Amino acid sequence: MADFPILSAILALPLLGAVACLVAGAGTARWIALATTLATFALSIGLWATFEIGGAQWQFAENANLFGDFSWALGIDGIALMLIVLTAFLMPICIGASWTAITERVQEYMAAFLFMETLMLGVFMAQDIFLFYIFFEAGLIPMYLIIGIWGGKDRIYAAYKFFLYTLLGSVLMLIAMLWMVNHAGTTFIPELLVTDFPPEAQTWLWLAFFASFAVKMPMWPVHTWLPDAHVQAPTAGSVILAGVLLKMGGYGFVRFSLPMFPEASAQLIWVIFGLSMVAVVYTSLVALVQQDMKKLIAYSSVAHMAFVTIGLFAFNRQGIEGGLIVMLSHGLVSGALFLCVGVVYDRLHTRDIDRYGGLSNNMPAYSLLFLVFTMAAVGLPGTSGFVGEFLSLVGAYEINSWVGAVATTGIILGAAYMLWLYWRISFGTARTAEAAALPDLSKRELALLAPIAAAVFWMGIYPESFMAPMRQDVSVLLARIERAAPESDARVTRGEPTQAAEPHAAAGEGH
Amino acid sequence: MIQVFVFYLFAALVVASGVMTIGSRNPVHSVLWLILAFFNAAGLFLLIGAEFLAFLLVIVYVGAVAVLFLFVVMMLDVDFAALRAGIARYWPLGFGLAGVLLVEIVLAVLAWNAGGIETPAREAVQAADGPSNIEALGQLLYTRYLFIFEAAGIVLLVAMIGAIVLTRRRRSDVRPQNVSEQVRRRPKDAVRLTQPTVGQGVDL
Amino acid sequence: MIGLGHYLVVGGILFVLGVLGIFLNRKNVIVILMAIELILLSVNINLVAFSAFQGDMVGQVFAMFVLTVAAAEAAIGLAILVIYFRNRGTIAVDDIHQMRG
Amino acid sequence: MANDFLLILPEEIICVAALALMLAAAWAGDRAAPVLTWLAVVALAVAAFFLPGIQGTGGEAFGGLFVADGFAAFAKVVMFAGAAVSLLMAMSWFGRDRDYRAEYPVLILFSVLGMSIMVSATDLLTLYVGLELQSLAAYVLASFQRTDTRSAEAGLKYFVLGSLASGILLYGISLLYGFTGTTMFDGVAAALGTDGVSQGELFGLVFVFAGLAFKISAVPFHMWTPDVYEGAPTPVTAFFASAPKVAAVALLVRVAVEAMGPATDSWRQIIIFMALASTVLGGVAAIGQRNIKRLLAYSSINNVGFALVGLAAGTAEGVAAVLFYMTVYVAMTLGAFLVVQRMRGADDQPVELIASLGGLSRTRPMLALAMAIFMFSLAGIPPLFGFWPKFVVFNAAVAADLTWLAAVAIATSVISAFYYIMIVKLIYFDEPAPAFAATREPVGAGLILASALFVSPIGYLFIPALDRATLLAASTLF
Amino acid sequence: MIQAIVFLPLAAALVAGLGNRMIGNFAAKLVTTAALFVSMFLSWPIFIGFMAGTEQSALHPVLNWISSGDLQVDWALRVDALTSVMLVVVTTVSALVHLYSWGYMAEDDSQPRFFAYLSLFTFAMLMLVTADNLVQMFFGWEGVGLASYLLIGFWYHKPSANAAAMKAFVVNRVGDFGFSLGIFATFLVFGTVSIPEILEAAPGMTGSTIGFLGMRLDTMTLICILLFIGACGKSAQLGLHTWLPDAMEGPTPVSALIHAATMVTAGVFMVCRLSPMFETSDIALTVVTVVGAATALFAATVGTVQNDIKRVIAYSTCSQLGYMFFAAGVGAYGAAMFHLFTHAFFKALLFLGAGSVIHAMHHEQDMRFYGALRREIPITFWAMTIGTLAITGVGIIQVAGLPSIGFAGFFSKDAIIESAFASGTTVGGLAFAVGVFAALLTSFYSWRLVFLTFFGKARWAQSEHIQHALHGDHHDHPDDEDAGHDSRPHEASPHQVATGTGGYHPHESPWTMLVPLAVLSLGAIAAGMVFHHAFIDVEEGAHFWAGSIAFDAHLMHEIHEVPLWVKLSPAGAMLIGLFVAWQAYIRNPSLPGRFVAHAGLLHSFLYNKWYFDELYQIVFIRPSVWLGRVLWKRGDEGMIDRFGPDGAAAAVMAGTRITARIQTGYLYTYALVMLIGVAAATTWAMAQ
Repeated sequence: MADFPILSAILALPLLGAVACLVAGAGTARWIALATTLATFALSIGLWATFEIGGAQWQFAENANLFGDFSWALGIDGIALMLIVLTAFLMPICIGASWTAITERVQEYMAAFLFMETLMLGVFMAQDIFLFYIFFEAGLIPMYLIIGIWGGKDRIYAAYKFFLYTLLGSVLMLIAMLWMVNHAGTTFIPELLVTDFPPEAQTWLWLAFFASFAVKMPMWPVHTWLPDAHVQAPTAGSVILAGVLLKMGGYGFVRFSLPMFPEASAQLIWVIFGLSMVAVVYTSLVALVQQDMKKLIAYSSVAHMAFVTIGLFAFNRQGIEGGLIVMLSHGLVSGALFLCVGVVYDRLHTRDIDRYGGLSNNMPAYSLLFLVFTMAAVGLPGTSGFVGEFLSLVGAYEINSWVGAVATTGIILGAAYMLWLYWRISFGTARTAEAAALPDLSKRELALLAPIAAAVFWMGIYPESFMAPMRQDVSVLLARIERAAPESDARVTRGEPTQAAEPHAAAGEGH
Repeated sequence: MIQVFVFYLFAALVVASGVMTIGSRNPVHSVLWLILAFFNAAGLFLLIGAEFLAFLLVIVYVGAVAVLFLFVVMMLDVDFAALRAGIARYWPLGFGLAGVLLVEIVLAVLAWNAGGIETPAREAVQAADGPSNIEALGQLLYTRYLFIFEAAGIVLLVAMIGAIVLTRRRRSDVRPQNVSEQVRRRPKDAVRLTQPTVGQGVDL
Repeated sequence: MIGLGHYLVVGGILFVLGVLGIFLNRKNVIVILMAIELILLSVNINLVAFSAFQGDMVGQVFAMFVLTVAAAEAAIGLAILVIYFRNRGTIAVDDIHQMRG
Repeated sequence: MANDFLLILPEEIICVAALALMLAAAWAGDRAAPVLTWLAVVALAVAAFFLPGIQGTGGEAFGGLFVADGFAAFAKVVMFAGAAVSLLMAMSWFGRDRDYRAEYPVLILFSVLGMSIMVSATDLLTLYVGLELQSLAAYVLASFQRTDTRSAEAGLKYFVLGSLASGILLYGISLLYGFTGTTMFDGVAAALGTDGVSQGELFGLVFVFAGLAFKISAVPFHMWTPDVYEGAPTPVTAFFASAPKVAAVALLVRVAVEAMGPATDSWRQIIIFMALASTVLGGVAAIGQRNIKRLLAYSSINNVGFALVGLAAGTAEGVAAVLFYMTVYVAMTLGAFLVVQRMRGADDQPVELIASLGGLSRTRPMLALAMAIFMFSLAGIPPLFGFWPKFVVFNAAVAADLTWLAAVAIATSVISAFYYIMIVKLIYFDEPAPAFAATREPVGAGLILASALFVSPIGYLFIPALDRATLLAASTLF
Repeated sequence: MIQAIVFLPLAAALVAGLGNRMIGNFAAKLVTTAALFVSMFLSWPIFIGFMAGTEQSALHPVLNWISSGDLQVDWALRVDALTSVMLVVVTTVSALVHLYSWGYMAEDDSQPRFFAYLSLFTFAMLMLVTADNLVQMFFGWEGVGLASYLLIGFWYHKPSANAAAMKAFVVNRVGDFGFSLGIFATFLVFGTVSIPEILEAAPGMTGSTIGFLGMRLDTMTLICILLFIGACGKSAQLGLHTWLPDAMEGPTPVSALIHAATMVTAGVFMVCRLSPMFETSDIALTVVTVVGAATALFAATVGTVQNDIKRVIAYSTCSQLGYMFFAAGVGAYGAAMFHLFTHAFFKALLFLGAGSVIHAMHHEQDMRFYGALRREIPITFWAMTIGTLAITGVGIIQVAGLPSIGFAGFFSKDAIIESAFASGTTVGGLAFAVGVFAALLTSFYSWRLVFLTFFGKARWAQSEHIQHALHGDHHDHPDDEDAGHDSRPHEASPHQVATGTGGYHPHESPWTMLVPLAVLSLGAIAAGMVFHHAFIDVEEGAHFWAGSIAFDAHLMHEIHEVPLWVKLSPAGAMLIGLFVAWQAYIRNPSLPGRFVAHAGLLHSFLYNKWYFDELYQIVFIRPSVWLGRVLWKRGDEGMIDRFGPDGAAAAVMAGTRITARIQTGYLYTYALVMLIGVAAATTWAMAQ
C-alpha cells in the first residue's frame, strides 16, 4: 500500500467510469456508475482504515512535479480524509437516487456525476494550491450541466446564477493564490501553511479567499444562488450540492484562510461572525415561510453552514472541531433530506408542501426516516446534528457571547421550520388524493436512506470515529492560529469567593 | 525672405485645398482639390530640399492616384445630387475633439521639451559637394533598404492581385470571345445531318 | 526663417483635416479615401521635414515607401469601393450600416 | 549578405510559393484551387521547418531592419498554423456551393508574408511595410465573397478604418523618427533611454500604440472588429481571429519592449486601460449578440484584453504569458470557427444565428461537445486548457506587482463567462433547433478533434513545452 | 444493573418501533411492558438501598461520546440518591402506564408505535436522570422532548395534536436555548461539563464576573439563570408553560407519564441536581422562587375555570411544579424532590383516572358533559378521590408525639409551604403566601373536578362523542376534523335527554387499566407517610441524600419550628377550597353560571389562560412569519438578488444595450470612437 498511489487511483476511477459511461448504453451506464462509485467508496474506506491517526500530518502523499509551478501533489490529512469519505459515501447514493428518476441522456448524466466526483475528491486531496484551484473551479462545469440539463422549470436561471456567482467568488481567490505563490515561492500547500504572510497583505488575501469560500458555503448575503440551484437541480444534484459542494467552502476556510492568514482571520472575525449571526436568524426566518420543500431545506442549509463558519473561526478546539463535524453531519443530513424530497417528488412531481400531508399513513417507513433526518437537522442529541452544532456553539460562546447567544437561537428557529415542514408533509391528513395514495419506500429508496440514517446515528452517538482522525490536524491548526486568537468578551474575572473556596482551582481559568 | 513667403503660400494653399477636399460637395471637385493639395505639398518638399520626393509626389499622386480617383468617381456614375449633403450629427463633438487634438499636436511638436532635433547636419546635406538628393535616396534604397524595397514591390503586387480578384468578373450581359473554344470547334460539333421523314418535322 | 516647427504644424493641420474628413463625412466613401490620402500626405510632410532638418535621408526613404504603399492602398480601396457599389448601388456613408450592434 | 538571405529563408519560401501559386492560379484557373491550397499549406509547413531563430540560430539581417529571433520564430509558428487551418477551412467552405477561387491561398500567403515581416521587424520602416502588406491582403480577403453585400461592407469598413489606423500609426512613426532621429528600434530605445521621454516622443509613442491597437482590435480601436468578422467569409474570419491577431500582438509586444522598453512607465497605463476596457467591453457587448461570428469577434476583443494584461506586466515573464495566451487562444478560437463553419441549414446555406445552435447536443453530440469544450475553455474554466493562459497572464501581472490589475481583469472575466456558458446552455439545455445539414469533411473534423483535444485537459501536457518555448522566445526581447 | 435499567427500554423501543406491524400489537406491547417492569423491579432495590445506606453513589461509564480538548463528554450512568429517586419514579410510573395503555389504547391502530414511543421516552428520561454531565443530561432532555413531541402528536391526523406537539417542542427549545447557553457558560467558566466537577468548583467561582452580551454579570448568577431557563421550559414554568395544557392532545397515558409524573419534573430535577451551584447565587435562587411561586399561582387560577378534565389536571401539574421550584428556590431541595416524588404518584393517578373516565365516556373530555359517574365507574371514582385527597394535601399534622397521618401530598406540600416560610427571606414569605393561596385554589379545582365528574346529574347526552357512540358511528378517537357533527340531528329520545344519560352506559375500564390505578392509589396514599423521613427529615435526609443535592438540614430543622398557624394554614386553605367547590357544584350548581355572568371579564381572563397564547401569537409567531416573508421577498428577492446578481446582470445587460447602440454600423461613429481614443491618449500624455 505504501507505494501504491491510492489517491490517484481514487481520482482516476470515477474518471474512467465517466468515459465508460459516455460510450455505454443507458442501462449499462447506470451499472457502470454504480459500480464505479461503490468501488471508489470501498477505496476511500480503505483509506480511512489505513489512515494512521496521530501519524504524519499528510498521508498517502504523492508528488509528481509536472512542470514549472505546477505539480501533481496529492495528500490528505484527517480533515480531508473525512470529507473524502463523505463524498465517496454520498456518490453511490446519488447514483441510486437517479436510477429511475433520470430517463433522458442517462449516459451523459452518469458521466457528469462521475466527473464531478473526481473533481470533488480532488479538491480535498490536492496539495498543490493550483491543483486545488483547478479541481475547485472545474466542479462548476458538471454541476452547471447537471442543473441545466436535468433540472426543473427555471433551471436555466438557476444554472447561470450558480455558475456565475461561484465563478465570481473564486476568481479573486486565484489572484490571491498567485500573489501568495509569488511571495512564498512555492505552490505546495503544506509549505504555504507555514509561511507567514505580512499582516497587511493577509487582509487582502483573506478577503479574496473569503469571497470564494463565502459564496461556496454560502454565507449571507451571497447565499441566494443556493435556493435557486437546489430547487432546480435534480435530486442527486441537490444532494451533491448540499452534501459536498458547500463543504468546499468550509474546507477552504480551514485549509487556507485560517492557517495561512491567522492575523487577518482574527482581524476580520467580525465579518464572519456578523454574517453568520445574520444568516442564522435571517435564513431561518425565511425558511419558516417557504412553500417549496427544497427551498426550505436550502435555506436551512444556509443557516447550518453559518454554524460551520462560526465554529471554524472560534479560534478554539471546540469550535473548529464542531465546525468540521457540522460539515460532515450537514453533508449527510441535508443530503438525506433532499433525497427524502426526491422520493416524494418522484411520485407526485411537485415540491409544493401543500400538496402533501399525512404521509405517515401510507408511507410509514418514509416518515420514520424523514423524522430521523428532521431531528438530525434540528440538532437532536444522539444524532450527528447535535455534536457538531453543540461543539461549534460552545466554541463560539467561548470567544464571543453575542455570537454564541444569537447563533443558539438557531436551535429554536431550526426546530420551528423543520417541524413545521414535517408536520405539513407527514402529519395531518393528505391534502390531495394523490398524496394519500403514494406508495411507501421501495427497496431501492430504503437502501439509499438507511445507510445515511445509520451514519447519522453513528456520528451522533460515537463521533469519536470521525473526530479522531481530525484531532491532530486541529491541533496543528490551533498551534498555528493561536498567536492571533482574539480576546474573548466572555472572560471570567475572578473575584473574592464569598464562601471558602476549595483548593481545587476551577479549570475555567485562561479562557 | 522669399522662402518665408513661398512657404506660407504653399502652406496656406495646401491647408486650404485640404479643407476643400473634404468639404466639397462634389467628389470630382474634391479630387481636384486634392490634386492641388499635392502640388502645393510638392512645393513644400522642394522648398525643403527633397526634390525627388516632390516630383514623385506629383508623378505618382497626381499622375496616377488622383487620376485613378477621378476615373473611379466617374465610372461609378454616382448620382451626386442624390448624395445627402451635410455632416455627422455630432459634428460639434467631432470638431471639438479634432481641435483639441490639433492643439495638442501643435503644442507637442513645438514645445521646448518636445525633444532635441539635431539640425546641424542639414547644411551637410545641402552642401554642393555632397551627393544630390536623388542620388542619396538611391544609395539608401538599393543598399540598406533593399529588403524593404522588395517588400514594397510585393505590396504593389498584392494591390494588383487584390484589385483584379475583387473587380474582375464574368459579366452576364456581354458574351466574350473564347478563342480556344472557337479553335477547338469541329464540324461534327456544329453540323448535324438529318434525314427527316415526311410529316414528322425536324427535331432541332 | 522657416523652422522645422512650421512644417510640423502644416503636417499636423493636414492630419487633423484628414481625420475630420473621415468621421465628419456622411456623403460618400470616395471622399473618405481622399481624406486618407491627406493623412498620408501629412505624414510625408512630417517625414520629409524631419529628414531635411536632421540631414538624415531615412525620412525621405520612408516617405517614398509611404507614397508607394499609399498608391497600393488607393488601388485596393477603390477596388473594394467598386464592388461595394456594384452590390449596393450606393456609396453613401450613411448607407453602409448593414452590420451593426 | 548571404547570411541575411538565409535568415529570411521562410519568408523567401512563402514569397516564392505565393508567386508560384499565383502563376499557377492564373494558368490553371479555379479548378486547381484545392491543389493550390494544399500546396500553400505545404509551403507554410516548409517555411516553418526552416525557421531560424529557434535554438539560437537567428540573428539580425539587413543591417538591423529585420531580425530572426526566438520571439519571431514562436510567433511565426503560431501564425503559420493559424493560416494553414484557415486555408484548410476555406476549401470546404467555398468549395461546397460556390466557386473557390485560386487567389485565396495566394492572398493568404502574401498576408502571412506580411505578418512574418511584421513580427521580425526591428525598424519602423520594416514594421510599416510588413503591416501594410498584411493589411492590404486582409482587406481583399475580407471582401473576398464579392457578391455578398456584407462581405463587401466588411471589406470597406476594414479598409477605411484600417487606413485611418495606418495613418495614425504613421503619424506616430514620423514623430518618433523625428524626435529620436532614427527608425531603428534599438535606436529609438536608446533615445528614449537617455534623458527621459520628451513630449514629442511621447506623442509619437501614443500614436504608434493607437495604430497598433487597431490591429489587435483593442478598445477603443476595436469598432471594426464585429462588423468585419461578421461580414467576412467564415474561413477569413477565422484567419483574422488567429494569425493576424497573433502577428499584431507580437508586433505590439516587440515595439513596446524593444523600441519603447525604456519608456515602459509611459505606455503601461495605456496598455492597462486598453486591457481592462477590452475585457469589459468584449464581455458586455458580446452578450446581446445573435450572430455567432459577431459574438466571437467580441470574444476576440475580450481575449486580447487578457493578453494585454501580460504585456502590461512589462517583464519577460509577462511577454511569455502573452505568447502563451495567444497560442492557446488561437487554438480555441479556430476550434470555435471550425464548428461555426459546420453550421449549415437544411438548404446547405451557412447559418450564423446563435439560436440555431439550440439543442445541438441532441442532433450532433460530438460537435456539441467540441463546442462546449471551446466555450468553457474560452471562458477560462479549469480544467480546460483555456484556464492556463489566463493563469499565466495573471501570474505575470501579479509577479510584476500589478495585483490589482489582475484582480480587476479576472473579475471582468466573469462577464465574459456569461456568454460562453450561454452558448453551452443553448447547446445542452435548449430544445433542438433544426438540425444542421450533414457534412462529410474529414479534414475539418480532424481539425476540430485536434483543437478540442488541445484545449481539453490533455492540453496540460503541452504546458512544459509551451512554458519553455514562450520563456525562451520572450527572453530574446530582453 | 443500572445499564439494564436504562437500556432495556431502549431495546424494547427499538424492537417495537422497527418491528412495528411485522411483530404485531401483542408482541410489541409485551416486549415494552416487560422491559419496563424489569427496569422497575431493578430500580426499587437501588432506591431502597440508598434509603438503607447500603448503596453508594457510583458512576458507570458506557462509552466515550464527545471529546474535544477540554470538553470531555462521556456516556456514563451516574447512580446516587437523587438518581435513585428519579429511577423509581420514572420506571414505576412508566411501567404502570405501559400496562394501563394495554387497555386504554386497545382499539388503536398503531399500538406498536405508541409503545415504542413510550419506551423510548422512558429511556431518554432515564438517560437524563442518570446523567453525569450536562451534555448527557441535555441528551436526555432533548430525548424526552422528542418522545413528548411524538406522543403529543401521536394522533397525527388531528391538526390540534400536531400543533400541540410542535408547540411543545418549540417552546421547549426556547428553554433549551437557555440551557445550551448555560452549558456553554459552564464550560467556559469551569472548563468541564462534568456535574460533580462543576459542583465542586462552583463555590470557588462566587464573586467572579463574566462578560455576557456586553454586560458584566456575576458568573454564577448568569450560569444558574441560564440553566434555569432550560428548567422553565421543560417544567412549563410561567412564560414557557403554554405548551403543557396543549400537550393534553396526546393520549391520556402519555399525559400521565410525561406531562405529569416524569418529564415535566426534569426541570426540578435539574435544579436539585445542580443545587450546590444554585446555592452560590442568591439572585438565581430568588428568581427560581419567584418564578415558581408565580407559576403555582397562575396555573392554579387558570385551573379553576377549565372545563376539559385533562386541562384541569395539566394546570394543576403546572401549579405543582411551581411549588417544587419555589421549594428549590428557598433552598428546600429535599422538599422539592419529595414533592416531585409524591406528585408523580398522585398526579399519574389523577391522569390515569381521568383517562379511565374518558375511556368510559367515549373520549369525551369536557366535564360539562360528565356528572353522576360515581356509580357507573366506582373504582375509577375511588382512585380519583384518592388522588384528589393526595393533591389537596389531606392529612393530620403531627400533634403531641403522634406521627403525622396523611396522603402523599400532605407531607410534601406542607413541607414546601413551611420551608418557604422558614427560609425567612422576603421572597420566601411571598412564596409562602402564594403557596397557601394556591393550595386553596388547588383544593377548589380538584374538588370541582371530582364533583363535576362524579356527582350531580348526568349531562352526557349533549356530548357529541357520546352521540357518536350511541349511533354506532364508531370513532376510536376524537376527530375534530369531522365536519359532520353539527349537521347530524340529535336523535336521542326526550326521556333520555331528560335523564341526561342519553341512554349511554359507561363501563368501568378493563383490569389492565385498573391495576395501575390501584398501585398508584397505594402510592398516593402511602408515599408521603413512608418516605418523608428519608427525603426531608433533618438527619435521615442528610444521610439519604448524601450530598447528591444541597440538602439544607438547618432549613429542614427550621420547618419544625414554624408557628402552628403556618402549619395549619395549608389545611385551612384546603378546607376553604373544598367548601367553595361543594357550594358551587353540589349544593348550588347555578353558582358558577352566575359567577361567570357577574365576573365575565375575570372569567375569560382565566379561561383564556391569561391570554398568554394570544400574546405569544402577536409578539412572536406572527412577527416571525411576517419577518420571514419580508426577509424572503423584500430581503432575498427584493434587495440581495435585485441589487446583487440580478442587478449585476441588469447592469451588464444595460451595458450591452449601450454598446450595441454605440456600434451603429456607421463608419463615422467608428472613426469618432477611434478619435476619442487618440485624443484621450494624447491628452493623457500631455498631462504627464
